Amino acid sequence: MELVYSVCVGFMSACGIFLMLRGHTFTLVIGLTLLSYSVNLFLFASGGLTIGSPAVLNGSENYADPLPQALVLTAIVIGFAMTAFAVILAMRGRADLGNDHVDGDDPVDPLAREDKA
Amino acid sequence: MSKKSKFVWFPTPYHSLLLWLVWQILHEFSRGHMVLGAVFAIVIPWIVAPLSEKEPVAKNPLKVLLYLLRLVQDIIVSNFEVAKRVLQSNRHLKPAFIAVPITISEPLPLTIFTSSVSLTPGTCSVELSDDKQWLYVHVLHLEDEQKLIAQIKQRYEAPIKEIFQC
Amino acid sequence: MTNILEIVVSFLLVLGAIIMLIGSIGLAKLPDYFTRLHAPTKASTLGVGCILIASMVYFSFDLGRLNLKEFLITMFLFITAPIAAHMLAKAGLQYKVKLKEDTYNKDLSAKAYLHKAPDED
Amino acid sequence: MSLLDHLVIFPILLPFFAGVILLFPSISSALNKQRVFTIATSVLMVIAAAMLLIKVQSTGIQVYALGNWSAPFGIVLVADAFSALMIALSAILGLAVILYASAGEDKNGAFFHPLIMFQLMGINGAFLTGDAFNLFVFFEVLLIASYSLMIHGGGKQRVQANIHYVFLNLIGSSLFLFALGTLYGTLGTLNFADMADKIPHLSNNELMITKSGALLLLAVFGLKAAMLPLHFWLPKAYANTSAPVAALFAIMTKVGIYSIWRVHGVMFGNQAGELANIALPWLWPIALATIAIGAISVLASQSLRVLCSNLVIVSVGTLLVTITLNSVQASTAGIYYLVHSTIACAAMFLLAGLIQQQRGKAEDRFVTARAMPQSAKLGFVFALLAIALIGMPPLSGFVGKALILQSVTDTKQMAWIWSLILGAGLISLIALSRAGTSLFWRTSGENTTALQGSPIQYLAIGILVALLPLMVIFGGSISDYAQLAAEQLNAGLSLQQLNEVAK
Amino acid sequence: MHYFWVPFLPMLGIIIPLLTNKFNRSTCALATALLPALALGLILFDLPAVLDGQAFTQSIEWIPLLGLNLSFRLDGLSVLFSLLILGIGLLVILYARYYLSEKDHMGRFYCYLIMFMTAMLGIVMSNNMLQLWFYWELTSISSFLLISFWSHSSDARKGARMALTITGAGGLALLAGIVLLGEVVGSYQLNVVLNSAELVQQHPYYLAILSLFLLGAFTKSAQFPFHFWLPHAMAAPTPVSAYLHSATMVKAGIFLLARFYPVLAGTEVWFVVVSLTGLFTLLLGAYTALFKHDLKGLLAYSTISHLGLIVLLLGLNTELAAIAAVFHIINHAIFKASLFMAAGIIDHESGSRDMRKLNGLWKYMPITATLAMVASASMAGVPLLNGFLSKEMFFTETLDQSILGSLSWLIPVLATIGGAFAVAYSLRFIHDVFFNGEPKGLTKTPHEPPRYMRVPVEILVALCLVVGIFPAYTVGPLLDSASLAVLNHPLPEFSLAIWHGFNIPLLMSGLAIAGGLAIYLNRKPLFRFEGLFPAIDAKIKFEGAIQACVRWAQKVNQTLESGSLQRYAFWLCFFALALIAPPLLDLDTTRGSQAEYPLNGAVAIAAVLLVAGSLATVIWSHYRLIALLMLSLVGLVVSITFAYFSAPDLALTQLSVEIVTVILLLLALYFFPQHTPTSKSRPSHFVRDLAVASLIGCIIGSICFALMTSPLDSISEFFIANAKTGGGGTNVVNVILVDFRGFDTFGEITVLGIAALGIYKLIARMRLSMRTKDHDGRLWATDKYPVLLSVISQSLLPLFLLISAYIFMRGHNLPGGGFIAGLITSIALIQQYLAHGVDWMTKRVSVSYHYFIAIGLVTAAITGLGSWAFGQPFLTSWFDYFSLPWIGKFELTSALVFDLGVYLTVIGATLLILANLGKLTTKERLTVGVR
Amino acid sequence: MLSYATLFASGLICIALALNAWRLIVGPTTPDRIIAVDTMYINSIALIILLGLYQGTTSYYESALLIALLGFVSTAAFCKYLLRGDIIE
Ligand code: NA
Ligand code: NA
Repeated sequence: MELVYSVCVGFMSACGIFLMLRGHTFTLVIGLTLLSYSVNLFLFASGGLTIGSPAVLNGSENYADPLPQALVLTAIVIGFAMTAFAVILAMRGRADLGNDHVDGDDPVDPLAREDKA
Repeated sequence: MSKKSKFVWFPTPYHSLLLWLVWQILHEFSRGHMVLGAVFAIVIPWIVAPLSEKEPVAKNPLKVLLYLLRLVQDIIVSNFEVAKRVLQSNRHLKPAFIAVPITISEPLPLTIFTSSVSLTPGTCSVELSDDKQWLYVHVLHLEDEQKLIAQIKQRYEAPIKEIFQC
Repeated sequence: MTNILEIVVSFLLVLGAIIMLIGSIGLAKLPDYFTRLHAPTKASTLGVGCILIASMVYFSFDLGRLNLKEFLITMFLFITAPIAAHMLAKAGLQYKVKLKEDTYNKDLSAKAYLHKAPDED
Repeated sequence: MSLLDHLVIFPILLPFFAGVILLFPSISSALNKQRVFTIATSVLMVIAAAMLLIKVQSTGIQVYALGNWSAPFGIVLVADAFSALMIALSAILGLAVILYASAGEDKNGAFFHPLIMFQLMGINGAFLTGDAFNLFVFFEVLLIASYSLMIHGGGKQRVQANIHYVFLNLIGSSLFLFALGTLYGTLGTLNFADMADKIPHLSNNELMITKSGALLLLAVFGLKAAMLPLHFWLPKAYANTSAPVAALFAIMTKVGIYSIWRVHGVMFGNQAGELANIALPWLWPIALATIAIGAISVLASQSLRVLCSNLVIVSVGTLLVTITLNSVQASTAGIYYLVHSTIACAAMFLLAGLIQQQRGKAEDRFVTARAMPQSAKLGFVFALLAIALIGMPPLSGFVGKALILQSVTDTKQMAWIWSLILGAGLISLIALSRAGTSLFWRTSGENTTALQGSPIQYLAIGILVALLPLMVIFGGSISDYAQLAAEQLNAGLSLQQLNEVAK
Repeated sequence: MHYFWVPFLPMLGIIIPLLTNKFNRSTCALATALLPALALGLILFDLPAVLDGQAFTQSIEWIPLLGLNLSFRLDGLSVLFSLLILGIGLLVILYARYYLSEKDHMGRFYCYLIMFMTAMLGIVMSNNMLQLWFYWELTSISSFLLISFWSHSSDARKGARMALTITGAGGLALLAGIVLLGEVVGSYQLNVVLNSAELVQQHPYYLAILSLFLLGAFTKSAQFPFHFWLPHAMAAPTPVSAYLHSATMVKAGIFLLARFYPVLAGTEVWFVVVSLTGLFTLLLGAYTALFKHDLKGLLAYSTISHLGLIVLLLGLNTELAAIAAVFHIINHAIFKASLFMAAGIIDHESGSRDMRKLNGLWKYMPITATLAMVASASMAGVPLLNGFLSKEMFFTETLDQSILGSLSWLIPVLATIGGAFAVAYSLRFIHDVFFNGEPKGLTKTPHEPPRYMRVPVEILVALCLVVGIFPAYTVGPLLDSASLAVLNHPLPEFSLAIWHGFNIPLLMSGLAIAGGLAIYLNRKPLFRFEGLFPAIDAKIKFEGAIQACVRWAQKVNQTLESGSLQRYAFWLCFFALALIAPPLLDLDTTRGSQAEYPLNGAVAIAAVLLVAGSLATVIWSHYRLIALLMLSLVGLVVSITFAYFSAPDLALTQLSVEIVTVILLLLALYFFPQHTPTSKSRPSHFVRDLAVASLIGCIIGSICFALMTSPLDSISEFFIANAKTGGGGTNVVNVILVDFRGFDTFGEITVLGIAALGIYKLIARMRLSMRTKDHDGRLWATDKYPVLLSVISQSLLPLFLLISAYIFMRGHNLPGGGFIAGLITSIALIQQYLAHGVDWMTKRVSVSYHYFIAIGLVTAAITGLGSWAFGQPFLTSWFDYFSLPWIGKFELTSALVFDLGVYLTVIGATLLILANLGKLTTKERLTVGVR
Repeated sequence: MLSYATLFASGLICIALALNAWRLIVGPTTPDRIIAVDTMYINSIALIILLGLYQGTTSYYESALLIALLGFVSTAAFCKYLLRGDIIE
């Protein structure tokens, strides 16, 4: 199970990072979201995996490590705030720069053409 | 907004009751939750009051219950029919569009009506005409158009009109 | 937990799962968009309803008190599924998805798309 | 507990409450009220910072256990001489920036004042926190505030630069979390002191993984600090934002430096057993290359703000050198230099704002333009700042530079460091003298339509500029304080000591 | 002692000219002169003691850590220089009063001048090397200001920059040298350093120290090959030249050599480097001076030449040579200052400095001409004038050395040749300006200057004569004490007589004068010969070199900072990879000792879905809507994963965050191209990115695996043990969030709030074009708000709110909490926006969402602050159990209020973002209905 | 028996999920894909409930409830996007 889990985490990080290395803001945002999913899974797993015993006290002996969970919760919220900002920034870039390339100079922008037509 | 001008304790008593029931469903039964549920049942309608359009109210709860039972029965029965169709070859399928003339125009009854049509497998409400006189329905397997239209009107439209008296 | 109860719950579970599977099979194999729309939005609703009821029954006995929580989900699904289907159907019209060749009254889809009465131009 | 016992958390709570109060209706709609309120808060912050500084100096390290949970279970704030100094620095910078912006820069967009407050809260939190994950949280606070502040005023270039800045930092934040996960996964704790205690006792496999995590943190902090090759975002970002924001940003790279110092200089420093000084082999070449490339970029700069941004990079390289030297003497030099360079760069950014404002279309580019109406005043301040930034007497730059030179004792390192630091000084001299002569003397006619700087803006710059000679005049006590900070820093803090102090 | 105040007096005086500038010019000059005069008085007060051979030092600690002390010394050398600096400085102040025109800002000029004077005094009086350097750099700065005083002239700016660059570079070298020397000696105090010759000269750093010091000295004193800046510094007003290039600035380098003579000199390296540099500079300067048509140019090269002479003397390593050097320092300062002033008078009263235009001025300004002629004669080394005396000593010393071995005879020969050129250019100065026919093309008729403008020149020329005739009675004691300071031990016997009988030095003098005459008479062929070589303008060369450096730097900079985010991001990832990969290569195995869970089908399916979803997101990233769908699938699977691995809170949070994110992305996507253009990316970049991403993925996966499979001894036990007793809740995760680590949550909601504010800023005044058709060219559907959706959304709202209340209330003890509840409420409201539109909602919801944020944040913070009232730190939680008659026992906790703050902040932030984003686009668009 | 039934039912749901995934990938149109995701939401609810039954815990209930709530919102939003481009107008 752990092996499969880590393969998934690794794979998702790779996908996320690959997308973050692309040239258009929207793709970057998608990549960022994917990357933060994998980050969260990673952080979550740093305390080890536990099945069937959430850290809700009910008299049992064994609980999942609650600390990484709390950390991931914080990370999710912060990640959400950041993603939201990034999305709107991307829009702002699109509005101000006329295209959605990260460097603000994209010769091929189908929407721009569409608007003209 | 005239709604704001006058304070009403229970703007929507049925909603309040429903909310209180839901709260009880969600919690283990206790006196504390009865009180807490009541608080929410009162407060939430206040909060949503500005966001609610006035809707017609069902006059006869018994009829509502009967209607729901019939609906559940239809859902179950026709589900098996659909299952059969799905598992059969696609070639025997005779999908169709039909236009059902309707006389309900109030939003809530209309919604309940179209939802009923959609829920019963085999038919799916697709679109309303702008004048709200026609409901377009997609049928998975059409045997007899007129019969289906009549069935829809009789089994769903009529009781709903009765319930809401519109 | 009594045996009969176990049987009932198991039956409901398997039944629900089968209905859901059929729904998904329908989604996978039915010929055009509108036919595919039928299967999951309804079959699945009933299927998941069965499973939820099974769970409801099971936990009612397991916990030793009436447990209707799952009913809430069922209710919710039954309220929302037709609307979701309606929205999806609208989207299908908007996209002018390809209909099965022998669909009866094909041209009604064009009327529906324009929100017109069937006899209107 | 009296109110003074909570002093440690004041630098975080003061700006927080100020920021929040600024959002409430009666004040959020009146800019003048906002100005008065934030200026008053900044003054309070300066006072609080000064009190903290004095308290730390007189009674030693202060620890504040949030929620009354002792370390390592709860989050603690640790105010030692170094962090108190940084808090004071940020308070002063904040005051100057707010004064400057209150002259009108703040009305070019919404929420300027609350954002500045939140930015300060983030910076102060990052300086004070004794917990790794809490550091992440405060990093994010300061980052999100900086993202928002950077686009204050709008404009294409700003948005463009912001896109680069934001996305790079978003990758950085993800890496930060990977690193934290790794460190928690091996050390099982998040408190810096506790982590430092546990690092020497790791088993073999854990060692390597911890090393990976620690080095990943270097990349994260390095990005914030703008060290090579992660510095690319800086010139564009700093040069394109509004003057007060750029000035405030002068301390942001220092947050990265500060974290490297604490984590890689101390936590993974001499006492880390097998993992002792793991970052040093990396930091050496990076520090030197950062100075070199920064200096080359200084020479290449075509406008004052870009030049100043590149000077920031040079200062980052210089600070990294002092970290890698790994001695109390070097840390002392570094801490002194850090304060100096932050103030000088911030003041220069503010000045660049005024220059830009008075030169019309030429802005702050080194081209012939019409003369500025307040050329004499601006030129005077420019000269002072240039002297400070080059590292010439009589301003504080030379003390920092000399201290750093003195702290290099190993011959092999000395050749490199001395030539780079002195060479960078020479290049700064060439570049700044060219800049000054072009900006102030290569003129054609008078720009009569230009907006003159308001007294409050000059006051803001004046506060910062005045600190530079003061840092020389009172160089003795300041350097002694820096030495105290360096000693505390290099000694590290074990969990036991931390908890003793907390009592 | 009083001398301690000497460097401070002019320092105080820096602002006086600025303050008095508004009064009349004489007042300003007088006020300016006041403090230097006072300083001079103080020096004179202490003079007798110094002439007795005493040396004084006085120190105050300044920056002990640096070794920098406020420390001054008064010995022969510093007295000598102080007298020159203050004396000539006062004369220059007087002179400048008349020289400067009405247009010039006199206050500013005097301010710079006094600043410079202060700096020079500081240099010569410092007893601490770092302090010396402090003042040394100040001279560079103030000389920059003085040279560029006429800043409107490009020549002045460039000349000043060049001077600053060269001397600045030298200053940096000097700093290095000083710090090295300080390291070696262990002190920066001169009284210690000067007595450590043996230690220093045997230290391996000696060579480095020496070369750094010499770099400092040679750049300042314009020695070859750093001499080129000096002539261009002549762009300064003449009083500045008179001051800087006679007694002060350029003498600072000489002073440095003299000051450190005891500790650095005496070695062979010293001799070879210093003397040869001096000799070469002497010849080069003398030769070039002859061919300058500009009066000040001639004087500038003559200065270079004389500085070379002094340096040569200091390099000769004999005691008498050093004495001669000191003597020549005095003499050169006197005659050169007067010559510059004379040149300034000529320029001022005739409007030109070009010797081709200036002719026959004797007729127009006989007094000035006489003065200039006497000074020139002194420069040429004519007997009865002071220049003669030191030059005689110089010639004597050139004879008395043997270090060049069999080639040692070259030195006196070359010295004589240098002397001949000096005579020649002095002759030219006299003949070409005051005689040689009539002036040509002058803009005004030359005349004598104002009375007091000439006074300084008269005083200096008088000094030339007095010293030249009665050396022993005038400068004798001063020279003795200064030389004592230079040599740092008792002086040898020497005599300051005019007449030493017929000897070789006298012969050399004679030869020099005769040779000079001969050269001057044959100047025409010489000028033609010189004309064969292209004139090199050092300024253009230097500026060109700097420009070339700048261009190179720009090229490097552009290559590195290409402005491509993709490249920067790649570097970041690559750097991270380079950092984290090596340690893992040392790892034997990533598998730890912990037992693994067996894999089951459901997890396998989930894993497949996750991988397929991520892959599909990447592959279809060009089809953005589909990528988004895939992403929401991945999000769903991730939340189920959390649920499966015992993290119900995470699952709930992830679910609700995901849906908000998707809505946000959908909102944004409307304004974006629906497909990413593919043309731009280069295949090599693609492969490069793929490689880095995969490698990082592998490493992350490996670390993840390693962490999961190894046992962890963590602090979590504490949380589980104390959640109920200490935090009052059974959901440990929630207790950590609102209690143990409530500060994180506090920061986290702040982040959320700030993000919302920032987004609000971004949205303000955003101009986006609306698409009239969807991507495939279809017009939009007509009904904005499908009626069925509206009805259902409205009916569901109370239910949503109730569920969020449910989630909120249970949070402390069961999975749930303020954040999730807040998101559910937000989603319910967003659903209303979606179904009814912005206008409908704005009409009904009158509150601004940012107040929600403010109230939320305040609620959380006040809850934290509440604990102060109970003497507890921030965020200390409180909980207790109560019981009411009918209801029974229940728990109240401060954490719930804190969580309420979280709840409100989340609603505020989410809706501030989404509702405002929705507002962007309320214009009507083309739809199917209106085709 | 119950656990076998649960396992069996989960197996069926997993197959159903795989079929949904197939539809998601082949499309052919975007609305088809949206249906696929919507169906996946519902199938996941079933899966989660089954998981709870198997482990005998009610702690998964809220997740299922939330998926039901949010799946609808998500589907509606995607459809609105296809219909109008602007989902909040
Ligand atoms: Na909208
Ligand atoms: Na809109």
